[in-house]
Amino acid sequence: GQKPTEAPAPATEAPATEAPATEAPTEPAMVEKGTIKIATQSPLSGGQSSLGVDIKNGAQLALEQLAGPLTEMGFKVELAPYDDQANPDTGVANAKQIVADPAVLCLVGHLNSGVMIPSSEEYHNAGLAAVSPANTNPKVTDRGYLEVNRIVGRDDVQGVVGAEYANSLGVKSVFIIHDKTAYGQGVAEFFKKRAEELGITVAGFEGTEEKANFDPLVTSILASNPDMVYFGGIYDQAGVLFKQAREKGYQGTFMGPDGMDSSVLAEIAGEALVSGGGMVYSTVSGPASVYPGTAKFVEDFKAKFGADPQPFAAQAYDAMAICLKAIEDAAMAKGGEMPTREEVAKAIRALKDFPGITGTYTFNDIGDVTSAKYFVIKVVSADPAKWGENEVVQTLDIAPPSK
Amino acid sequence: MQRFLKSIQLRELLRPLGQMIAFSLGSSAVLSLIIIILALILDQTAVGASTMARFKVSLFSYTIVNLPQVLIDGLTLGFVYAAIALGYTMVYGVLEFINFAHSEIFAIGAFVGVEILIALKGREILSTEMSVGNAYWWLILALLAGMAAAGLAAVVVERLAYRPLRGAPRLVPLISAIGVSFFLQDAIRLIESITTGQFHRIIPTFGNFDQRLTFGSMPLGAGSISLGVQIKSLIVIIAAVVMLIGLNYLVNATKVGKAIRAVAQDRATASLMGIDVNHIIALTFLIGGMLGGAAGVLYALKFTRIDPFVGFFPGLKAFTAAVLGGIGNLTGALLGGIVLGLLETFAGTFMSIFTMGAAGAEYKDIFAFSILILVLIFRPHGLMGENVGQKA
Amino acid sequence: MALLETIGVTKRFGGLTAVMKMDFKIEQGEILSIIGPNGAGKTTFFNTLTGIYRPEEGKIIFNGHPLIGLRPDQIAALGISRTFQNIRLFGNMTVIENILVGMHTRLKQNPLQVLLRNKAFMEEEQEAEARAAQLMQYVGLTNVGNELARNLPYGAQRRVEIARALAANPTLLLLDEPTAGMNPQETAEAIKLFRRIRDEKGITILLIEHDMRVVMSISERITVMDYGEKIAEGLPEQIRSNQRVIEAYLGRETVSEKG
Amino acid sequence: MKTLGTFSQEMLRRIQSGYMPYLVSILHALVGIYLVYTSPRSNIAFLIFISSLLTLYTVKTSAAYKVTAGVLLAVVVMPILGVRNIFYLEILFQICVFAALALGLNIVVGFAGLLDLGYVAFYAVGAYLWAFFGSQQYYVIPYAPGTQPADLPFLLPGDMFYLFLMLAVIIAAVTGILLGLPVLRLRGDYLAIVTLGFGEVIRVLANNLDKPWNITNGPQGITPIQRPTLPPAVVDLFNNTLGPVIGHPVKASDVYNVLFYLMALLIILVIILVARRLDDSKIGRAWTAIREDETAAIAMGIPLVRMKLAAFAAGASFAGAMGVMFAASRTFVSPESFSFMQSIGVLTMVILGGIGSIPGVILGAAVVVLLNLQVLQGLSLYLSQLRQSDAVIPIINFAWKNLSTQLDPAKYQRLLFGIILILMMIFRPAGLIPAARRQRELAVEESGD
Amino acid sequence: MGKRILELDNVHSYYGHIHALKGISLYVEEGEIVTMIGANGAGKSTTLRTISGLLHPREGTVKLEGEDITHTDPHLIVYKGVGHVPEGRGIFPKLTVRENLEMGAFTITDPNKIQQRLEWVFELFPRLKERLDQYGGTLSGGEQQMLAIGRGLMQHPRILMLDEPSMGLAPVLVELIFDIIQKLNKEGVTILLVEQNAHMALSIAHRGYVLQTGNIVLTDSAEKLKKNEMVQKTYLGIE
Ligand SMILES: Nc1ncnc2c1ncn2[C@@H]1O[C@H](COP(=O)(O)OP(=O)(O)OP(=O)(O)O)[C@@H](O)[C@H]1O
Ligand SMILES: Nc1ncnc2c1ncn2[C@@H]1O[C@H](COP(=O)(O)OP(=O)(O)OP(=O)(O)O)[C@@H](O)[C@H]1O
Ligand SMILES: [Mg+2]
Ligand SMILES: [Mg+2]
Repeated sequence: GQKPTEAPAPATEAPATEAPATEAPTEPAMVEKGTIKIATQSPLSGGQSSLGVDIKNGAQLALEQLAGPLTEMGFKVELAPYDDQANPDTGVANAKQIVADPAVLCLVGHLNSGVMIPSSEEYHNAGLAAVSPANTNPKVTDRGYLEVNRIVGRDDVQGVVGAEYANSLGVKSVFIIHDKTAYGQGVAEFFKKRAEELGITVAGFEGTEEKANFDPLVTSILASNPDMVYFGGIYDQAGVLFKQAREKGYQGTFMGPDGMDSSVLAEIAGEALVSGGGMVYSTVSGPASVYPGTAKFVEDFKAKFGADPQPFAAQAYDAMAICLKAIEDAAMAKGGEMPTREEVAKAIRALKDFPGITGTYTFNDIGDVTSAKYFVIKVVSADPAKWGENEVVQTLDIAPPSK
Repeated sequence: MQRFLKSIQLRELLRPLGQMIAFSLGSSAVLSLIIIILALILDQTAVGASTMARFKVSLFSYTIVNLPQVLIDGLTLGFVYAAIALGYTMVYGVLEFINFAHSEIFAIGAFVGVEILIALKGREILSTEMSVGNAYWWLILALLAGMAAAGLAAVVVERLAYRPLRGAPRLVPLISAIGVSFFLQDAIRLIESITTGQFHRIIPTFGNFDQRLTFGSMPLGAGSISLGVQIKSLIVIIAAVVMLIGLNYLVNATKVGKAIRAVAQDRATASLMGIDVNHIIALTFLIGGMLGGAAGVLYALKFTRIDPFVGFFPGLKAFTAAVLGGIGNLTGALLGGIVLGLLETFAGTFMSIFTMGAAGAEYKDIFAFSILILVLIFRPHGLMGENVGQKA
Repeated sequence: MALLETIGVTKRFGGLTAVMKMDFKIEQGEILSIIGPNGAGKTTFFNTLTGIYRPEEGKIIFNGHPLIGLRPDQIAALGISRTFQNIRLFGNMTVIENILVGMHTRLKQNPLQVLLRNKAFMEEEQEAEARAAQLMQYVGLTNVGNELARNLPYGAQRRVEIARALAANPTLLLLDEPTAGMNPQETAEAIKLFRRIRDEKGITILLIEHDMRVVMSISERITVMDYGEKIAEGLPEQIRSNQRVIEAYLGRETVSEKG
Repeated sequence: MKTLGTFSQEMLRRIQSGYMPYLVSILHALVGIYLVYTSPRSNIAFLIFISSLLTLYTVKTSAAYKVTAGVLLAVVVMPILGVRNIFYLEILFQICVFAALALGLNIVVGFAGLLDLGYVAFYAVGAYLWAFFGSQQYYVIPYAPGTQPADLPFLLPGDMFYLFLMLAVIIAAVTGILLGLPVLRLRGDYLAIVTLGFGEVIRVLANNLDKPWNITNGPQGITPIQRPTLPPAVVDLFNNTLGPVIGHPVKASDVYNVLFYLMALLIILVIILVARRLDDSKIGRAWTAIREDETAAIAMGIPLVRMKLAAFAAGASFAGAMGVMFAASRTFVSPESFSFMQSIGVLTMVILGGIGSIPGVILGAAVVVLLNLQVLQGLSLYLSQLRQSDAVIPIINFAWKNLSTQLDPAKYQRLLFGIILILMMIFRPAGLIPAARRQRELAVEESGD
Repeated sequence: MGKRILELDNVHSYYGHIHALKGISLYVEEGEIVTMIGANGAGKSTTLRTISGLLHPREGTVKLEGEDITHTDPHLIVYKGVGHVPEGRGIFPKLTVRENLEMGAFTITDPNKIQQRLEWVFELFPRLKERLDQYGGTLSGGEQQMLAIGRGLMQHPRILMLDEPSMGLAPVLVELIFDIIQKLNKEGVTILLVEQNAHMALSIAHRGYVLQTGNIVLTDSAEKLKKNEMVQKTYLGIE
């Protein structure tokens, strides 16, 4: 249990080391104004924890690097990481615990839409702002809650981007596979819809929870021999599928959504990504060349956590950054006083062109990013170390579908 | 007399081999026949028409053309399941409880094998261009290391988590096994993340294991489909066969094997025969663990990527295979594995076509389970299991 | 009409014919023994009567009902109770509970009554418990009602098994070596008990035994089996002096000693 | 050592005699209430408070006192404390839900001895039943998941919830029977694997029945699902009467939480009643007999398949009812809630608490839920706070800050849980509160050496 | 006779809380046939289980040729030459008859010896030879008893402990069993015999012990026991 009445931190608390020591006009004003907590929720244990842990880590890094302005104002900023176990029951219980803690002013989270949707009901009830780094399911924002925001694209857009690009490549037929998760299937459905509208033949549409053995699917793919195989899902499954398909002689192009964006994909699939028609993916987070912050992020992340960030870690970094910025704005507006949750939630919506490391963010009235930038990126090398050199082949600015 | 004994033992070596061939051919033939007949029937219906529209061939020829590759893939998968199922069966046979932690023992084997190969690759001992012979030696080394580690882990688990529970009601060790399973998953994760910063591993590419031996192609519509098998699949099959024969020999033809079976049936009486029960149980776990470890490394070789949770689904499938074949029965485990592997592959490949896309590969597990239930209704003790209980 | 009649019952295990064309009859109120060498098929015959095995051939008629094809529980409900050669009590249930299980087919409570605990249910339960206590006394057990069955000594377990079988109010009671493992004194008591069961309750008893003192003193008729076949049938004296029975089963000394 | 033992025994004896039990239990409850009231977010306070129920259960007092005090705590005090901190209410609700599931499973596994590894399947049946009829899903059928237009109407009014609560009992029971009919002839672990398979089948169906007709909305799950209506007057009443005690205005959503908690409590009571009555009748005895020796049981005239079906159906029906509750309280269902791990979790509660023992099973559910949601999470949070502070580990003088993030305790909850399970099984194999029967069994088995 | 090969001193054994042996002291000399008789539940089987190590006493000692084996594991006791044909037969139900017999010879390594013994057992019990490849669990009760005894004979122990060997056997076979016991004894095997058929047991034994509720109440030479009034009444069925 926690100590209910924590003694105030020593007044001599040094400013965060990351913040350059060029401030200090009003040095003695460092009075403790209270603790601000920012919670994260993501699966920290269980099978999906590799993504979940890095969501927490990305957020943690942002908090350490960017909390400076708030600490200067005299707040103590803390991270409260929760493990939702990718389970709605746990997520909701945690959500209730989070909202019951008045010090929590913002939340970064959830990996799974299945957890996000019920948990965000609690955030909404309690007026706590949440910024999602990973939930692409349309339902997340379609409820129109003031508190619920996300900085990732929606499935319905990414799928469309993918299909448009496939069309521009001259793809005539495509075999669509998804991972039977809300995310993967969502993207795939929209890809399919758009592809059909564009006159591309959908040679197959299959879902699979399989992680290792794709032989039956590959047989079906080879039988219909499509120009493209689209996989709606995450890289760890995709890598194995692509590898097996190539090994059996498939020569077309692979494509997928931002779940593909990981060097591990190259580690798993290797040559399969560059042989034949190669591999492309759509994403909302551009490569280093577009967002210079990303490269530094990857470097810092590696230095701190000892490994490359997984997908959504950078988004989590930005989600945290948005939380911090919004709290700062709200506090400023109040003359340096502790803002309320409602003020923070409104401050998020009031942000204009917030410069994150994965994009520039402005939210619309339901919490989607207005005019998100979407990229289509081509893998250039089978070497995982060269993942950062992947080439942007198309950039699109697409606004979310208006409701 | 001497010759008599010898001939018995040769029989124990040949019998499983014969069974294996018979099972493989038999189940392949039966399933192929069913699918061909189905194809012939459905060809006349809307299903046939839609196939015609999509592939420009009749449903029947589509089936025939794909069938050989499906059989090859199904058998390979079947042998993977069989290899894992052997370890389960071994432990189940002796302690009569589902060792939920076997999946993690399997994962330990896989991780140790893969880590060794990664280390070797890091020292540039392994490469894609290396001589094929050397590649095999290193693979065998990794396999042995994985087996040793998994075997050891299994023995330790038995000593700490199961032995204190002997004689407790049946469900107690089951829960303990679930506890061990949770513990090991996170323990692997902990160790891996501390040492490497991440906890999934990918087996390095080396040697010619990924290469596919092709033997011909079948025309399909405008294009054609090549027919072949990967070297690594062959390795999996051969290893599984060796494991089965070895295990079968051990259990059925040696004194230790008989002691294992005796302990399984009645520990108190076994000890009255002069059998050290603890020793035999530990040995069983060692063997079961080693089989699991070997299966883990082979699995990594075949499917490339592993993480601490990698054992869960194959473990479930393997256990299903063991039940399908007749739990506690070694040849049953093999037969169950083959049948399950084939069923899954058949369902995964043809279901979508045969239902015009209404139900596809995602139903392959349901399909496999339904068959399991069907089999158990007619043969309540599995395909090979016998009903020998106490008499009334 | 005979209470139980079998015609040409045959039971095979693979190549082995354990029971071969058994023609057999027992009348209401009789005490009848089946004897025969080990492995003659006596227990198997019991198992076919109670539905645990389904015979390949033949007919079994009990009280006018054909039994073949019925499940063991249906046969039990018709009024055949049994004990087992290797005691099969519910070891982790108390003695009283064991006996109450034996009453299963006689209790009328339905799920609704169970859930509502109405008067009929409560009365029936109380009555059942009282009857179980009575039965315990009847077979000579005292003060062990709340013991776990498996903690009882062997002889007491045999009695519980008999009490459990009686609890179902059977018409026909099948006892498979009921006195095995009992010492002479206990055996003598058991013999008395069997007589009383027949005399007082009018229950027909069919019994398998190897103890000749029991068989000879209690049976009104004896059937002898060997290798699955009935080789002799008759009154105790006839069997005792039957040459074939002596050779196959009794052995010369036993006869001379006890005869 | 021995004197310490006798000393503590003596203490125990004293506590258990005269007025002491009343005093102890009241004191415990009051201290708990005080602590929770004064520090409404402290985990320890809550644990102290909730364990007062356990004290109440263990002390030797009159049954009337126990019932009165228990009802007072559960029906009056808990909701008030819970509305002050809805996290508590959520924990209580989850304890109730899982206790109900565990009690249902206990009928199957504990009473009848049938190892069911797919129990959540029935829970899923109930949940999806109401999810389908209590949402707009009926009108979504022609659309692929996620592509349906907004503003579809609801099929049924939310108050039909109560009807479906009953209906789910029947439908889940029928599902149980349908599954049971073919498989209940199987023994032991064969049954286990088949039920496991069935659990998976239901989950996979839920995940895949979005085509060709979209019945379950696949992995996206169904939302929103309706709740029974709550007249605004109830909320006002709540605020007017309890406002001062609670300290902040109560919203409708909080009152819903209370409502669901009380409903779950009620269902548990029903289950306990039913389970006890079944166990204490010819049905319960038949189950025990089957568990002990099937051949002997059938020879006693017990129809095996029918009795097993009864156990299956009884267990399933409760899970079905809880499923409806779950769907309505969450307003969202998706296949992720019905994974194999959930079944295992419920089984763990049963065995940890004491298989066959009703109070044990409830305690098992409480312990697992508390461990999972409160104790382990709380510990992790606390350690994570330490890491962000300047605290050092005393003796070895190691700054928490420098602790590798890979060792972040939040990530290793399962590891701890696993160890707890193993230790519990070794040291309390009959569970926390063993059933009387198992206690007797084990007493003898232990000596087997 | 010879030296004391087996000696129990004040042995107390428990099943959980059940105090089954309440201070048993007895000895067996080399080359003897000693029998234990007693009512049901007297503790005869428990005594044998305590000797063979299946159950470790809480108090008292068990000595084999002077060596303390009170807490030795059962399999080691077997290697020291103590054989135990347990109550309830303990057949391995899913091993064949042949394999069951071979298990009896687990401690023996010489295949020729095993073969010899096997043939000897078949000679004694031809029925077992007929059933060689049948599973032990499907044998009839009496056949199982033969198998259990046969398996004990395969062990060729120096001390053979038999727990109610005549149970469930046809009269002809009961005689055969007692013949075998005597023959074995003549070959130098020491016998500790538990029997309900006290009449026959006492007629072949040298000495006997009478047990009652966990205590030894009487011990004497077999002849004298046979004439003892209490023994006659309770265990010999002579009124
Ligand atoms: N399930 C089975 N499979 C094969 N053989 C069996 C089976 N059950 C019984 N037998 C054989 O059938 C024969 C008859 O067995 P049964 O148990 O009826 O004998 P029994 O007359 O009761 O003998 P005992 O007096 O020894 O109990 C035996 O030889 C036995 O080995
Ligand atoms: N496994 C057990 N668990 C509990 N109590 C037992 C167990 N085995 C025996 N007992 C008890 O120990 C006491 C001695 O039993 P034991 O089996 O040694 O008697 P016995 O003299 O061999 O009798 P019998 O003639 O019935 O074989 C009895 O009271 C019995 O109830
Ligand atoms: Mg018999
Ligand atoms: Mg005995």
